[in-house]
Amino acid sequence: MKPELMKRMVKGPDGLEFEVEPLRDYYCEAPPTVMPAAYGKIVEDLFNWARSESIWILGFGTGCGAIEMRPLMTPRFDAYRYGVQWRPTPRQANLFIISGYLSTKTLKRAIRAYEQMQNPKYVIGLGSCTINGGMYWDSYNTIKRLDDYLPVDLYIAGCMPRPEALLAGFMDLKKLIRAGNGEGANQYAENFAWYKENQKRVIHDWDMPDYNW
Amino acid sequence: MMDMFPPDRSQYPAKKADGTLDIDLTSGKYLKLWQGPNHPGITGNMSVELTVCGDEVVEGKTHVGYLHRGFEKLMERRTFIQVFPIVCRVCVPEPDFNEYCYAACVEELAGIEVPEMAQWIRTLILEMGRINSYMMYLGGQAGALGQGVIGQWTTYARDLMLDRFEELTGARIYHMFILPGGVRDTLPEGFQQRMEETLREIESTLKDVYDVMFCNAVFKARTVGMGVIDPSWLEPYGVTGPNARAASVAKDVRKDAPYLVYDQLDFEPVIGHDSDIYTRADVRRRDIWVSVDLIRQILAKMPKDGAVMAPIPNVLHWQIPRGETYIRGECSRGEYGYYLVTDGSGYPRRINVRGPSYTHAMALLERMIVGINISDVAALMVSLHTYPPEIER
Amino acid sequence: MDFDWMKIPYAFLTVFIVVNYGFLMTALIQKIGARAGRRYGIPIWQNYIDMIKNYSLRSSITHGVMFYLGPVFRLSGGVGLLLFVPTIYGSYMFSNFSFAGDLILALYFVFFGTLGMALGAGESGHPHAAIGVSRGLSQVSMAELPFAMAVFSVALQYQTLSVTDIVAAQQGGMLHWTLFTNPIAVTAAMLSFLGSMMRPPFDVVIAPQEIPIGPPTEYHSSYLAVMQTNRAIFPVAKIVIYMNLFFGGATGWPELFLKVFLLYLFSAFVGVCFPRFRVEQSVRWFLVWAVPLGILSIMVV
Amino acid sequence: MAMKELYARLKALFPLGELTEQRKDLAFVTVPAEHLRATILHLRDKEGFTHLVLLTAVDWLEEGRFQLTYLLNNRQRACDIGLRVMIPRDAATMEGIHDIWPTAATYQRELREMFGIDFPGSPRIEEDFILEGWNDIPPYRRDFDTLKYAQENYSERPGRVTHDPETHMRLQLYPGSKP
Repeated sequence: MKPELMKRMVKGPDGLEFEVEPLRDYYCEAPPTVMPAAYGKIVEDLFNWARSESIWILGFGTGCGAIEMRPLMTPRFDAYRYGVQWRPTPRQANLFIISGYLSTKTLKRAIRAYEQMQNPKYVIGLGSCTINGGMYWDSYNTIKRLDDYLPVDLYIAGCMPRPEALLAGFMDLKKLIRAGNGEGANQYAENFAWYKENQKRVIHDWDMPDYNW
Repeated sequence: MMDMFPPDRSQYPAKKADGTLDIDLTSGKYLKLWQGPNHPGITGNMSVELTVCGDEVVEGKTHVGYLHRGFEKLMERRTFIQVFPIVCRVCVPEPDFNEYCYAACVEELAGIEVPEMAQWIRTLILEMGRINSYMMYLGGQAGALGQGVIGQWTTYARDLMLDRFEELTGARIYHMFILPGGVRDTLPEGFQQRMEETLREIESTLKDVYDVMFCNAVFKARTVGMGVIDPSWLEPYGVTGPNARAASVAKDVRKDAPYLVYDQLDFEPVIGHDSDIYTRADVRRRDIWVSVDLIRQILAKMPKDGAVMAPIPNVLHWQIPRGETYIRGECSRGEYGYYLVTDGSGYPRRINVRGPSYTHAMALLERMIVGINISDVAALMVSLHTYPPEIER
Repeated sequence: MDFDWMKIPYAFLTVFIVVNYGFLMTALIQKIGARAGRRYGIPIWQNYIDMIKNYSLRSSITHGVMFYLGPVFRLSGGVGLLLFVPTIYGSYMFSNFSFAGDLILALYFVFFGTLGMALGAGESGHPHAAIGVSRGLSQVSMAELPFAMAVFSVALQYQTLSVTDIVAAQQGGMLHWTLFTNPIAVTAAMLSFLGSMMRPPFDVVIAPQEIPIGPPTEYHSSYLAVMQTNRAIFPVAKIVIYMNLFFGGATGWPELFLKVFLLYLFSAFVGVCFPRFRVEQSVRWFLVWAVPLGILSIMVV
Repeated sequence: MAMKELYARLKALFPLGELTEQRKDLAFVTVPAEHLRATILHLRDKEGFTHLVLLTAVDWLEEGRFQLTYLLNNRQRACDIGLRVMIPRDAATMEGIHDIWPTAATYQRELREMFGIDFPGSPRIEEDFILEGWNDIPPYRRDFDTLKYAQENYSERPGRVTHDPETHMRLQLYPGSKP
């Protein structure tokens, strides 16, 4: 655990000492709750349509798949036409693309980024290595199946998938959301204990709160 | 020797002469800021732990390992031909150098003579990959300073080059084309003129980039005189490639120790003199012109036909006698090398990948980042042209 | 004088028209910027969808009272700016609550949103937000200086503090515009206009590659939607002021739309092809170029 | 032969092992651990081998030794020399050269983490470099089985089949053939 995360006494600018325990003080670790759908079917359908038409990706390239993200956003395959945009901060993002294998070190960061996104949120597993390990099936540092640790809505197979495959994946994700099946966040909240157990089995030095908003 | 370069905070945590901490985080004077891994201004999936005082960075630690897959371990578990598909995964934007270096290592230890045609095609592929990597760099360098349009143009040009890769090798990113003994296939019909069209497109893109980016007053204001690599750091920090060439040292493996067919090609390494961000970017821009010219030369000089694959033993029982060797090549970021040790069995005993980013992004970056403005961290990182996957493999 | 209650629904009508126009116009500007990058760009109605999406997000977390109030301040800044200047000259419906001294009020409202944003983002406690706020305040205050000077010189020129009178004085042919009667002030004001539009080279406040993405880092779902609405209103309102002061106002909605679009396009064109200044560089730039022009304009008048 | 002359000059100064000439511009020579520092300084200052190409280790499990390879490059003469240093495998420790090449500290951190070779006094040697919260023997050692570790720690998705390459290829090429 890093020293700045230890419980310590801090001397304020006004001279009086107070105790700081970063893991408790800096985060709110209230566990996630299942958020019910909106008021009526019609309203929810409208909302789902809006969600499906404006997908904001979290700009976090976790693996080699990130290399095909750039052509996706540039003249050849212009994903902006479909309402897909980058957001640099997880607070404003709806879609988390796990672009390739996840080493355990990155898995920790990915979990935190995912938990800071707002409900409803979606996860796309990109590449064979997120499905069953792919090329790295016998590696000691990468996870083998992503859906043990995060609720995955969609997988895009291939090593690595072409931008056309990504666009097709976005289209399928839109169908999912419009049908009202993009409930990954609620699924995460329901099976919270199970996900946490899986995550902690892999991440050996767990130096963050169980859930950080 | 360490105190030759003050201020140097590589002795973490830095201590004053009286033993107290040089940077006292509890004093409230400093702020710890993590740039990355989830950060648009970082090159790939790595992170820099900045300690800032006001707007000035007083300490930077590079943290890598987010992309570690244990390649060097996985290679030890695979036969020599099974290694070949995974080596290219080591470095994503320019995978061909892994294939070439590994293939050359195996050929040298196994005593395989590569046909000449294969040599030429290998050189062609390496130069194409170099252009791709530089194109991504130009876009990243401009994007790090908020000039997004350059990234759009260069990525488009890169897409065209990826099309040539696709018709040559069948894949966009991971080509798996250069395998021990030669290359998989010869050039397809009409490849020359299609490549010529692509090169023309790239040249026009480069002209636009020069006008909009390199002649831009604001770009100059941000980059000229910023992030200078002192020439006395080159050897201690193992700086190679364009970073060294921008410091007026003509370090280019293609010239120093010609490999493949570079001794039959006619080119001059590009030299810059100011060694700041602007010069590094300019050296790489002019290096693209050199690569374009090299590709034209290769297509003109290469033999019309010939074997592209030397006979190799049955790959299922392929055993290589005990030995060790090191093969290096000049990739777009510097010296790229493979160190292969065999022990007479059917599996490599040890493979070590020497990526240029290994020295640039760790020791050199931590050294250079001290004392610069926090706005320039992203520009500085990009200007070193580092790719995390080859640091941690 | 007794207050004319009928102005209130008319004012709401103005806000409604301006919001829709703002959404469409920003989307159009984005498309034009995308064309510079050889892209097709977003659909023209994308902003509406984004806003519905953000309002429809289920969860939203807060960091305190000021965190709520930040976007509200920003929005009220935009709306207030719009409501206290005559949007359409000579029209009873759309001259809103303009009164004798509204120029001063407008100057205040231009800055109001930024201050509220700074308070709110500061409470979010994100270091990037804090850095962005410090950068933003220093840069915006620097950019406002030449604008204030230009406004003073215009006020001196026309000997009034009422926007309506200033517009009235500019009627009758292009050559009566301040653009031609007091070009130095207009130049200074347009330079500061560049600085306050949060586009390159002056977008270091929200620079995504350095401090993603500055003050709004922590803002999400409904907060973000409120700020998006303001992002549609505020530029239009600000441009309306510029238009009234320097470009002869507008006598009808089509003229207003055209002028606002052209003025916005001006900043967009500059923004597309420039990297961004560091904050001290931009401050220095304003000090060297814009402020002397502002002073000069006051001297001349 | 340049390498032979160089080897002769070095041999006069230090007790070196035999020379393995891989190519005409690449040779490997074994150096006793206690003479490594002097050899490197001599090569760098007198012979112009100023560029540290790489520093890595090879695990000779059967012989119970680690081989440290210091590869130095001389750009003017365009030749490389690799210094092999054999150190015992148990309680492996070695003197750092981070004061000769600051960038060597990074290599030493990696070796410490991946092979468990200690370099006392090397900066940040204690910190995690690549792995995080590693709780097993250093992964690059030969006796660490990555497949076993992966199967124990990470849940496999059912359905992955592995063929013995020989039989698989034979059945592909000659269906129904007997071994």
